[in-house]
Amino acid sequence: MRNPYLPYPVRIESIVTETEDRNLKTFKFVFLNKEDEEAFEYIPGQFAELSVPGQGEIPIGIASSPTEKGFIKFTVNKVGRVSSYMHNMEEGDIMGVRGPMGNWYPWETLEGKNIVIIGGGFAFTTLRSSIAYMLHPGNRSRFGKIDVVYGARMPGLLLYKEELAAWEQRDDIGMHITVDSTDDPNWKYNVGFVPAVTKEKAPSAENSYAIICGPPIMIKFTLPVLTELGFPPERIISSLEMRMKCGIGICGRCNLGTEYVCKDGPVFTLEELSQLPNEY
Amino acid sequence: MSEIYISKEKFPEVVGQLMSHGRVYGPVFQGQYHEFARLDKPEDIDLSFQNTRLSPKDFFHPHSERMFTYSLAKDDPERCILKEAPKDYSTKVVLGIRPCDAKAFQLDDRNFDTETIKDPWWVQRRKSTILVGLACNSPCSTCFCTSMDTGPFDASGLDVLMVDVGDGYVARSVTEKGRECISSIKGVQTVPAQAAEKEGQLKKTAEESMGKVLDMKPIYEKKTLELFHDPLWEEVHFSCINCGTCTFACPTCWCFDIQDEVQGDSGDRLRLWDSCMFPLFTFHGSGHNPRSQKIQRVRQRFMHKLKYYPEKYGNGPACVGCGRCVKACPVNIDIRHVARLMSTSCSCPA
Amino acid sequence: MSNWEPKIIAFLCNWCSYGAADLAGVSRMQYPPNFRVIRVPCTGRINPKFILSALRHGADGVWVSGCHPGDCHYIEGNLYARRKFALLKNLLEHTGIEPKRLHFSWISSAEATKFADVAREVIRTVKEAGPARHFIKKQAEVA
Amino acid sequence: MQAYTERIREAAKRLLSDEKVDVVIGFRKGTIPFMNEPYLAKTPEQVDQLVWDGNCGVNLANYLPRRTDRIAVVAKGCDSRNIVEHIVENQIKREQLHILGAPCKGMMDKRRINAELKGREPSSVEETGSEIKIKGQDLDLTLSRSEFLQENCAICIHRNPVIYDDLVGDLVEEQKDVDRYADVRKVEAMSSEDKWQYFDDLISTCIRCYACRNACPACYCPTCFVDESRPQWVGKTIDPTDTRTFHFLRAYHLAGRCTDCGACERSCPVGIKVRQFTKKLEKDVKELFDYEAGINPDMRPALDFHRPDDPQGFIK
Repeated sequence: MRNPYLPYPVRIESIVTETEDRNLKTFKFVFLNKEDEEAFEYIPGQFAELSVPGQGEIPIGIASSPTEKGFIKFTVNKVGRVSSYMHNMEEGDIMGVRGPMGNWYPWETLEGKNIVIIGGGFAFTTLRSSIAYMLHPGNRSRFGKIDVVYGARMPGLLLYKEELAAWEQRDDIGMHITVDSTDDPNWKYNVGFVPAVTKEKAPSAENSYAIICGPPIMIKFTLPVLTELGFPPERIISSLEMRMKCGIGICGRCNLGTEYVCKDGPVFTLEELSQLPNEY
Repeated sequence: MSEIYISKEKFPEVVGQLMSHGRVYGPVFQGQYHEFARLDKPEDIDLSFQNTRLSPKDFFHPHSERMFTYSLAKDDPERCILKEAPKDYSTKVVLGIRPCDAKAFQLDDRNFDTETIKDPWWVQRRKSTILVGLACNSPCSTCFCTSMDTGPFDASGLDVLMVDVGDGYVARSVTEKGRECISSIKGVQTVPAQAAEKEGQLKKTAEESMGKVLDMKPIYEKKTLELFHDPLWEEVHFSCINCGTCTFACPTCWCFDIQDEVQGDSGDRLRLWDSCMFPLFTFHGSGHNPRSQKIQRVRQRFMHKLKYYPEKYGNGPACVGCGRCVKACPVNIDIRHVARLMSTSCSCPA
Repeated sequence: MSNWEPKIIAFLCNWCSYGAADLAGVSRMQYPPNFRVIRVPCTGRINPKFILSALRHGADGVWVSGCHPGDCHYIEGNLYARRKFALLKNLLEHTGIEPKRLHFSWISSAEATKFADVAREVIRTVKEAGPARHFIKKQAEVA
Repeated sequence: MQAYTERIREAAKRLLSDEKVDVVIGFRKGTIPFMNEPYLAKTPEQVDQLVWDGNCGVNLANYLPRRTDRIAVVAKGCDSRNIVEHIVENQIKREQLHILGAPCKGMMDKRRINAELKGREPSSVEETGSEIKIKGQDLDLTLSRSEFLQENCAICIHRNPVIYDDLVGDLVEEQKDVDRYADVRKVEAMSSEDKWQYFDDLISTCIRCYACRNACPACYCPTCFVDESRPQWVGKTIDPTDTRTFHFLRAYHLAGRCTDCGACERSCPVGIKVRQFTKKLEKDVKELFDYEAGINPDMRPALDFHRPDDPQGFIK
């Protein structure tokens, strides 16, 4: 059995600065060994440990979709030691990726359902993976209506702008992009907080599941809106963040009641979360 | 199963035989306390101990260990590629380990050695180690193993169980590994009838002297969130100073940290014991800390041991009643007291 | 060992000793190049962690130089530092670091000659102590 | 000792029922011999759990920083000095505190007593003025109290609280002619190499649990240097250099602040004599700057103060 702590070596293929404040960069990795790429079989909603020799490892949601072959993508916010170091790395540099880890959005359950995706700020990464996955020609017919509410504080802080624009043009996905505020006269999308926009667009709860990721304050105010729209807790899905080290349910730090967020999560329904201690 | 009798005169020679096959570890008296150490000569072992000051978990999960090494040299074609650090997995005999400590490893196996994920270092060390235990004829006043699904004569975590019957030891194999170990020993007797009888008496006396001081059943039966929100933690947490002593002394506490260290052009990835008592344990890069308060961390430790673990795995508490935390805690937080509060606490509405 | 040259970390105050080093250089005064200079805004800014860090990185000697008492750019930074270093030096020596490795001086920006003199003196004493043996962080000694 | 207990309870009850304070911090009887547990009493009923004896070695000043309520706290000489330190360092306000001064004749060293018991378990322990009577199965032992004091207590010269609102016992005579630094001088006389070896041996069993740091009332930094990651000053494994760095910097951080209360040594699970680091600093602070930590709330700490004539013989 392969040592689960040993990362697959990868090369940084490209680095894209996503936001105006330059705090978010998207790293595209290619595996040095072809067999590693095959072994790294993932499902949207999973994450991986990005491993920088000499600095450490950080758990980051996978932003690419398994339908996109030949590379994996991660969007990294500059906060601590490893992520700050990564922001100074260059294309061509070698580092490691360990994973995929954790569970995923319940795609089998979601089949045939309408999907409402609600995201805020930089928590949009695995949601991006999910959207790309669902929109793939081989998958689109498996799902009903898709609605996306995605908000950021201002236009410059939205991730994946080109893709957002492309999705806007499609008629098989309802995009509701919003910003908290803007002074850009050419801004053609919504202005307002995510909960308010969700309420306004009022996606139907019938035969629907909601996937919600974002800052705690956004989640706190959006949940009542979803409840009002008729989403029961078992059909509201979220993904938790925790400090992690091993990522494989051994080192103990992401323990939450009987669960390890890294192995049994990070994806939980609201119903499941209500049974767990609220230490997240 | 095989069994032998080793008289006390013969014992050093038997230790010598084991030493000639490989590494042998045992309790060694070090000034004021006993600690497990590699035996240089058979006489080093001192089985007249109650228990070692620190738990022997170091055998399988060392405080600090090198996981990988790597080069950061600019011109190294293998730059930034992690390599497994070499380890010595030759056979190791641990002589005189207490049943509770051996049981602790079994509990930790559920964490390190699962069907889907195996911790390579733990698994290989477990495989290459033979645990020859020594039953406790006179448990300490801080011991409460009988309340924690194990006992002073519990052989379940061992490969061989030895019992001191006065003028010698009765050794019985528990596993195939243990049977092989015993049968390799030369020039020993079969177990005399009176020794076997004595053994039974000793077991009875030891277990009876401890009684059952705790009832875990109410804790299992209570709802997790009910215990989590119980006001008892207010009382329990006050005196805690959030040092990691209890977790470091504990035979079942396995949590660890992973750190990178670089010297010049070469680096190590290391893992080391960590503790849920430290605020940094759960501190997010963003600055958010889900367990920023002392009360949350204290609750986490006890809940994990006595509620979350048994609920997750269904094989009893993640505590073997060795009493080390009771003895080592600088402020006298006593897990027996906490467990009692947990099992008797009222279920007042939050 | 004959061609061994000590590595010495010099923490120099920006307002005085650093200037003195500069002036000594401009004035073509000779002193051996064994120093790695770290410019600090004041000796009061030097956290003992910095000195430990120098030793951990294998420095054979550490030299801290700041303004004469009364001349501190920040009025009294060097006076706090004086107390701090008295205790630090004593504790380092008490725990086994040879006194010859730790040096402190007051050198104003005009005292280029003193700078060169003290520099030679520091090197000479650190040489006597020989290559650093303690506190050097190497690959972790672990399992 | 019983008299102390009664007076502590009486004062605590009075202060709580008169609503002079919100909580009382003291000790309750421990669950094992030679241990008591720090206890927070919030109601007059809880006060009956408070006790006092020779096992109250934990420094209660450790429980004060960041509290916002009004607190009555039982304070031995060392506790009171650390309270003064907290006041000087703005960790607690004097107005918040009602200090119940407990003149102290030294706390018992459970480690040495336990070693003396050689594995035998006491069923009862009785303290008289100068003796400790220990009884149990095949155990009937009388120890001289003064020989089994914590090492710092044996050389303590501030047994009486330096600051208090009430006393729970009569002031005791301070120890005179105590040689506080015999051990430090012994090390001072060694060669550098021997000194290095001495401290290497001293900390060789350290397991980096940080009990010494956390037990110390003066260690309250929100982020300890050990936990800093950018830069990371010290590795976290039990590598000897890293362990040494931790102990060195921990001690240095207490320069001019350590009251030699012994909390660090008392809490160490592997019995390291960590005071050997801090005592040198304490001795130097006294000799060089004529300062003793936690004696006078109106004096600035040694390293937050300077005099024109501070020693500078070591500076070129």
